[in-house]
Amino acid sequence: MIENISIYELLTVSTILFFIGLYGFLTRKNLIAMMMAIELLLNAAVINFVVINKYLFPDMLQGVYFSIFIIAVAAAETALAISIIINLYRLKTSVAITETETMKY
Amino acid sequence: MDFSYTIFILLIPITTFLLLGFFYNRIKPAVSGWIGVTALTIVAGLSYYTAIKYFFYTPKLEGKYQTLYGIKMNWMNFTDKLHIDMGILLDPISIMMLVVVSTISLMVHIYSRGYMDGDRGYTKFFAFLSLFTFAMMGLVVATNLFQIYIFWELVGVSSFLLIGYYYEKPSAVAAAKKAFIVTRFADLGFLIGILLMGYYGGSYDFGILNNPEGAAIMNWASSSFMGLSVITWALLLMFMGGAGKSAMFPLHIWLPDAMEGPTPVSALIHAATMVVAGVYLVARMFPMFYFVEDGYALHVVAWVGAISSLIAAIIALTQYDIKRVLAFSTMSQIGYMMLALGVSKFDGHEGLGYMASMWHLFTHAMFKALLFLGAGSIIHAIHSNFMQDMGGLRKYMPITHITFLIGALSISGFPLTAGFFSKDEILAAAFEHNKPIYFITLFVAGLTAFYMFRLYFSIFWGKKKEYEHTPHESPWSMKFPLMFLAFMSVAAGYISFSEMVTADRAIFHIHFDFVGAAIAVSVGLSGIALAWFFYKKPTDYPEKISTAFGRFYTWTFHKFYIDELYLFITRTIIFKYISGSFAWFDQNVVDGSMRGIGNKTVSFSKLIKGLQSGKLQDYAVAFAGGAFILVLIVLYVL
Amino acid sequence: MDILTLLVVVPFLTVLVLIFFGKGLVKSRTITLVGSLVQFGLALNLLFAYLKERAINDSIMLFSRDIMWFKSFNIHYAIGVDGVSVALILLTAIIVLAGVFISWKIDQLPKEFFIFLVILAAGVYGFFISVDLFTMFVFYEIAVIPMYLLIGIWGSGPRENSAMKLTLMLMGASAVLLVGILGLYFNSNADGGALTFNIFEIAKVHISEDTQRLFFPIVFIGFAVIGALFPFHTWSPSGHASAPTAVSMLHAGVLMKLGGYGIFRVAMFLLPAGALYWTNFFIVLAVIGIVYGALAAIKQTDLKYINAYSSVSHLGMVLFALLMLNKTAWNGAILQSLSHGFMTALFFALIGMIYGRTHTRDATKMGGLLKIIPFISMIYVVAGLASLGLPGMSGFVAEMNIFAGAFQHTDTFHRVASILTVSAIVITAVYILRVVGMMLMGPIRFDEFKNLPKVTWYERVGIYLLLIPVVGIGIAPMWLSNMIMDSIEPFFKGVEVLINK
Amino acid sequence: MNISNFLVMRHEIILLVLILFMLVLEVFTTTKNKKKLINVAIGLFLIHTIIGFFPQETASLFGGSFKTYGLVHFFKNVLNFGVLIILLQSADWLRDKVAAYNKIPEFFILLFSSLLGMYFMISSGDFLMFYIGLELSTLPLIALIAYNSHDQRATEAGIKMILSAALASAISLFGISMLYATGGSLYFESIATSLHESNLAIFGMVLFFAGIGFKISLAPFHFWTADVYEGAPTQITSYLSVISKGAAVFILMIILFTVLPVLNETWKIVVYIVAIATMFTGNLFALRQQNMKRFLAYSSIAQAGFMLMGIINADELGISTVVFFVLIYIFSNLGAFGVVQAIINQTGKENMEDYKGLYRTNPMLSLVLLLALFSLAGIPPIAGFFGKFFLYTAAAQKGYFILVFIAVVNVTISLYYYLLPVRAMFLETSENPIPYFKSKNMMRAGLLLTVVGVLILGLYSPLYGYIVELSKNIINPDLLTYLAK
Repeated sequence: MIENISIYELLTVSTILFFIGLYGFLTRKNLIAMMMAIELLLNAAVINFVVINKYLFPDMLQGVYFSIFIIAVAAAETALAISIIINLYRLKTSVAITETETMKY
Repeated sequence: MDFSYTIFILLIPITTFLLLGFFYNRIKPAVSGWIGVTALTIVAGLSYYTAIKYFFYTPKLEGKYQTLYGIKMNWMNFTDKLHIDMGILLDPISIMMLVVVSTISLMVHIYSRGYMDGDRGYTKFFAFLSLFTFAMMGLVVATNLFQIYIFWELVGVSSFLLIGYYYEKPSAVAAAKKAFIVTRFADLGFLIGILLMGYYGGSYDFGILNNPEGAAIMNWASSSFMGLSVITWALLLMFMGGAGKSAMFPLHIWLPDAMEGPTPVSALIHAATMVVAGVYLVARMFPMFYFVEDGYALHVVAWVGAISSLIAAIIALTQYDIKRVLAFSTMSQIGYMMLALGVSKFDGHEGLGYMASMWHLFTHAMFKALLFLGAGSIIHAIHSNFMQDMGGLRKYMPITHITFLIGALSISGFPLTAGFFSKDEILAAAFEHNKPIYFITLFVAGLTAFYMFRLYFSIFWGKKKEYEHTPHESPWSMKFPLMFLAFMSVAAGYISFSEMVTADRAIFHIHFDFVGAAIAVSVGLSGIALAWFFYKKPTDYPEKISTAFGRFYTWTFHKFYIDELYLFITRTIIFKYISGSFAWFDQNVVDGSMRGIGNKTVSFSKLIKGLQSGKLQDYAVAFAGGAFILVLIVLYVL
Repeated sequence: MDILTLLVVVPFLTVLVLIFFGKGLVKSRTITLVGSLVQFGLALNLLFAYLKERAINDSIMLFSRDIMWFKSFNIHYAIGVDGVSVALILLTAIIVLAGVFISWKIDQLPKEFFIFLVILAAGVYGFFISVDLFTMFVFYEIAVIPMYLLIGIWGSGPRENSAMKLTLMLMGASAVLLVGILGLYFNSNADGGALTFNIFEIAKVHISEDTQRLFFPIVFIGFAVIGALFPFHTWSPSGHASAPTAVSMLHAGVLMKLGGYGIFRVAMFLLPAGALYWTNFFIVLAVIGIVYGALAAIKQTDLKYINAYSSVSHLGMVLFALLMLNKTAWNGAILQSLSHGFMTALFFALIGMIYGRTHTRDATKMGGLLKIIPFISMIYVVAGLASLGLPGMSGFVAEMNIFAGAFQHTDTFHRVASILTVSAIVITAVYILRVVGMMLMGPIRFDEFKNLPKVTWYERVGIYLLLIPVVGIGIAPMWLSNMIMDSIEPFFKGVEVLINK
Repeated sequence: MNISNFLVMRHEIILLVLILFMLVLEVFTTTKNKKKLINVAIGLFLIHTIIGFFPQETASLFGGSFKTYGLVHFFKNVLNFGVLIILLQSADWLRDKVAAYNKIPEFFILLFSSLLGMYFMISSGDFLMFYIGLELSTLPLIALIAYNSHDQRATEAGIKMILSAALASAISLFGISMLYATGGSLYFESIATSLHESNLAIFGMVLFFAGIGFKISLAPFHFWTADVYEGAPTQITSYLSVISKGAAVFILMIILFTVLPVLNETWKIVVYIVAIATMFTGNLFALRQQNMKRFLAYSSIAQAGFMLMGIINADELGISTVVFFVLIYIFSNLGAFGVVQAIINQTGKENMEDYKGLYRTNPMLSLVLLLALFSLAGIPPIAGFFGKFFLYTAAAQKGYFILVFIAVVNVTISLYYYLLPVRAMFLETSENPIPYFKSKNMMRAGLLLTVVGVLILGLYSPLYGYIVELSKNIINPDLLTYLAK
């Protein structure tokens, strides 16, 4: 319970974070940047879990545990993504999203 | 009295047909000819036996000939009370028809052995003749409307087959199709009439329908349509069928073309037997025609008959194809029979017209068959149908000449011939009941005499002609029928018909009135005289007259353009416009719309393929956007 | 195994044998011939067994048998036959047999051809014997789908497209039908009790009037498309034109009958109130189909097109008769199905033979065939006469029943419809005689047709197989029509009650 | 907590052991012996599949976050069976192609761990376990998609997959957090009772639905499907199209029915809309596909739309029909993919024109494909028909006749494009058709299994009866009574 900060501010922050992440994902042309945007999205979720746990249901730590798992999984996800992106770089010497538009219709 | 043996009258011809039909390429022509003749001889014998047995040895019920059933069995059930029977009905008219049909058919069989000699379809021809005989016999002995309709159609088919016998001649094919389709169209009316009659009369059986005290006649007024009783409509529609078969105006157009068939066929089917089926139908249903709505339908019959006989006679004046002349005279004579029925009443001597009509049917069968067979033997001799190619044939073929003359006299009502008596009764009947028709009839009698003798003189007298090979008299097989029929067409006049065939089945005695006869005879003779004057020696009067008539003559010569009218309606309007447009509509609109649905789907899928742009971020937009839109929908829209 | 199930099993056994031993034309056709002979025997045996059983047993369906299939949906493999199905089964057996003879010299992939042909037959048998809507539907689709391959592989002309159109339209219709069946299923507990697909169980239930009005057109159209109802008939001309002979025979002869049969068994029986409500609307469509099909046939020159359109007209009469809602007309409808089956199969067989000789189906390109191939031509004439309803042929019997039934309605609407229908027989005469005159009669116009091969023995067998029933029914309709009439009785009850109200 | 409890996780543990064993083996096998690993792995998995059929009682572990009961157990076996078929079908590919860049053991390791993820996902008892299972099933799969690192299309597919997967899981996590906020717990039981209908809950539910809908590839979350299916190795494509889709559908259904019944009025609307959208998208896009893999991708989208018709029933009937349909769908689709990959392995051709005249050269393959496509199109007496019919019944039972009608319209459209390959194979002929070739026994076994499956699964009714038995009482009855209040 943090002094004179209500749940609403925190949730607002997470929501803003979520939409920043979404915006970034939809607009960045660089795959690495898009991965960052994904991280923002995940962090928004993490914040949500922690805040809700802390403010609404402080007697159990489900949300906190969940957030830890999210972080861990996110790391794995990123690692995999990076490896594939590197592979793409090997083939194309570029990490632009525009390189991945050959298959369509 | 047991008449069950009459079944053989039907069985023998059909067996012959099947026999000849299935083995048509294995049986020798001569053999098949003999088979046909023998079969028909037996049939004729049976019919004569039946006639004698019925008329002279069967007791009458209170002075009336009774209705007997040779055999009667259930054929198919529509509902509990409405069913089709098959059977053999024996009463005066059916027996008379049996005699007529079997006699003429026998003669034609004998005649054909000579006439069709050497034709490659010889066996097939006899097969078809037997088929026709079977169908015609079945028609005349029908016990109910549906049976008569069934055999009616079979008769039509065998007529189709026989007209189209020379199927490699396009004109013959066309004629056959025309005959079938026109009669078929008429039969449409017949069928609807039967169905209506079956529904309102509650039965198809003649015994039930024709019973003067029966339900069908008693409450004819039960339901009406457009001011007429439905029963009357049914009768009129049935008469339409009869008019089609009997070539009454305006459904007569098929008859002249039907002359494309072999001449014996014309003699049998299109002169003596099948074409009188209409008359027979009306006679068969006479009580209904007479009692329902005070014989309204009967008046129609009378006038249709009168008009047809007049028009046919006029057209006959101008034709040159001898068979067509005879065809039109047939139409005119059948008109006589119709009008005789039309003017007839029911009881006793009042029913004179009925009797006269039947009598004329009988005599006409004889002399018209005779004339046709004579014409056949002439055509056989000089291989042409046109009187321009003929003349002075009396020296070459005496028998044909004499018999033809007898026939001509008989049809013109020359005194003491059969035609004289029967026609005289018709005139008398017309005179008693309907004056305008009487005068028409009288006038037609004159015309008949004139055109018959125009025919006669220009064939056997007139100009000497040089034939490339001299015409020779026909073989005996053809001469015998001629002589027999010639005899009949005199003798038939001395049968006392009024003691056998009457409207109410009761006997009456005809009192011969000399005034009427004298008038008729004088008219006839004047016609003959005029023809003698015109055509005995080649003169230019005919041309003068025809030019004098001018427009009217050409109209008549083209049979008043009725054919052309029909052709226009069928070919242009129905075939070209209606069915053509339907076919187009089906190919393009109906089918097109079905195909259109498919094509539209495919093209739509082409249209939306851009959605799958291959750009990951577009997908992401769709993903997030879709999710949020769903949220909005469930939260706010619904 | 019971006599009915055998009808379905034997074809599938034939298929198995074909798959394993059907190498080459001779083997495969021999196997199929044996198989279809067995079917024919079974069908005949069924007929006699039925007549014998019917004398002592007056339940609606005979030889019925009921095996639980999917318990949770209460789906049964429920079968049984009455006079109607017996007659139609016999029709199928005969046409299949004739079809084997007609396709005696099928050139490419004979084994597959016969396999699909037999599967089709199996589906048809199954459809005719099942009294459970689900089973019925399954067999219906089994019967329809082989058409695609049969037309597509062995067909002629634009075969791919016509096969696709035919399949899509028929399967689309069956999809619509499926909705109707589900509707019936979920209303089958209207009086309480379990949901069921069994026709007779559903018939006992009083489905509410509105529901009936809702589902009748769905079921009706679902079946009527394969019966060539007017706006949905367009699959039939192109389909028939492209199909190989035997397939046209089976299709026009048997498959198109499923429509009328289904309407009679399901739509009319289970939804009488709906029927009463919709009848006039569909009568209009049916009459349009009758007249329009006949008129369109006048204009065609391709023999198969002529027959396809005449089928539209003739089967329009079946629908018309069913919509007349009285026993006589229904009897006529079934008789018409039978007669049209035999007659049109005969027609297609003859067309196939003529095509095989002249290599054209354009009537205007022939002439005087009567002189060259007299047997085939004469039979063609006979078939034509049968088709225009000549007495002594099966068509007459059927049509007279239909008309007699139709004329039992006195109101003007029905009168006009009936008279239009009757008038179709004249148009029929016109287009039949037109072809006969053009193609068979007249002079021989083309020298290449001067000497065509004579008819072979197997063609003769095929022809006689089909011709004998046509004439037989035409001459002695009594036993058949009585058998059918008795079977119609119970199915007519529902409608009768409503009409009398 | 004693050892017997762990027997509850029999499937998972055995599979884990398998994975570890493969890891060890990889270390100790020389390069040229690696090919032997294929048979070893397949053999081991076969054993695992067989063991899986031993009965198992209902139980739960870790305070209810891992649950197993009859239906889950059955479904795991179904998944095993599907994977077995896939392994059989991919043996040739591994032997011929993959051996070149010796990565054979990785294939099995990754595949098995993805399957392990599926197990955890479908037997999860709370959202945490569900999330872990989901990711565990997704990530190795992505690795497999980008497996062939030399193939640029594979790489592209991998990138598309991982980015959209990450986005999907992020969004669904966001949704789960909202559900957590309103439900007050992550355990399914407690959410089911304590959740109340509120905008936040609905919001969360829809986001969660989107996340899982991504795996099932429901419109509009389906766009990755076609591209990934096309780019990935065919074996992985078939795995994606049946196993992961099937598992996702299953768990979606379980969660919607047992966890979110409170919101059922709402999610029925969502399912309704999405079902219609999915059917139409799948069918309309499939119409003009030339590449067989892409074609099958869209067809699988359309099939997913049909599955939703069972879900909308929201009752035991729905559960049984969906499970039954998934089972049949696995066989049908694997049959189709099997033929496609057999041809790709031999000739590298994957376009529809290449299939012209296939029947004349390779009748057996074409017949298998014919049966598979007919089963997908739902033509009796092939299994697919029964699956579809029961789905219709499920939807119609709750009165969704309009939906059923739309569905049958779609079936008719789908029939058109399912007939296109048939047309190419049977009706048409080409001057250079695919020449005759003889597949290896494993591939044959794989195809044979699918054929037998599509032929008998539908007709053999006891199977469906068994599923019905299993799907009883999954929806907690007293919960329903509680909701009624």
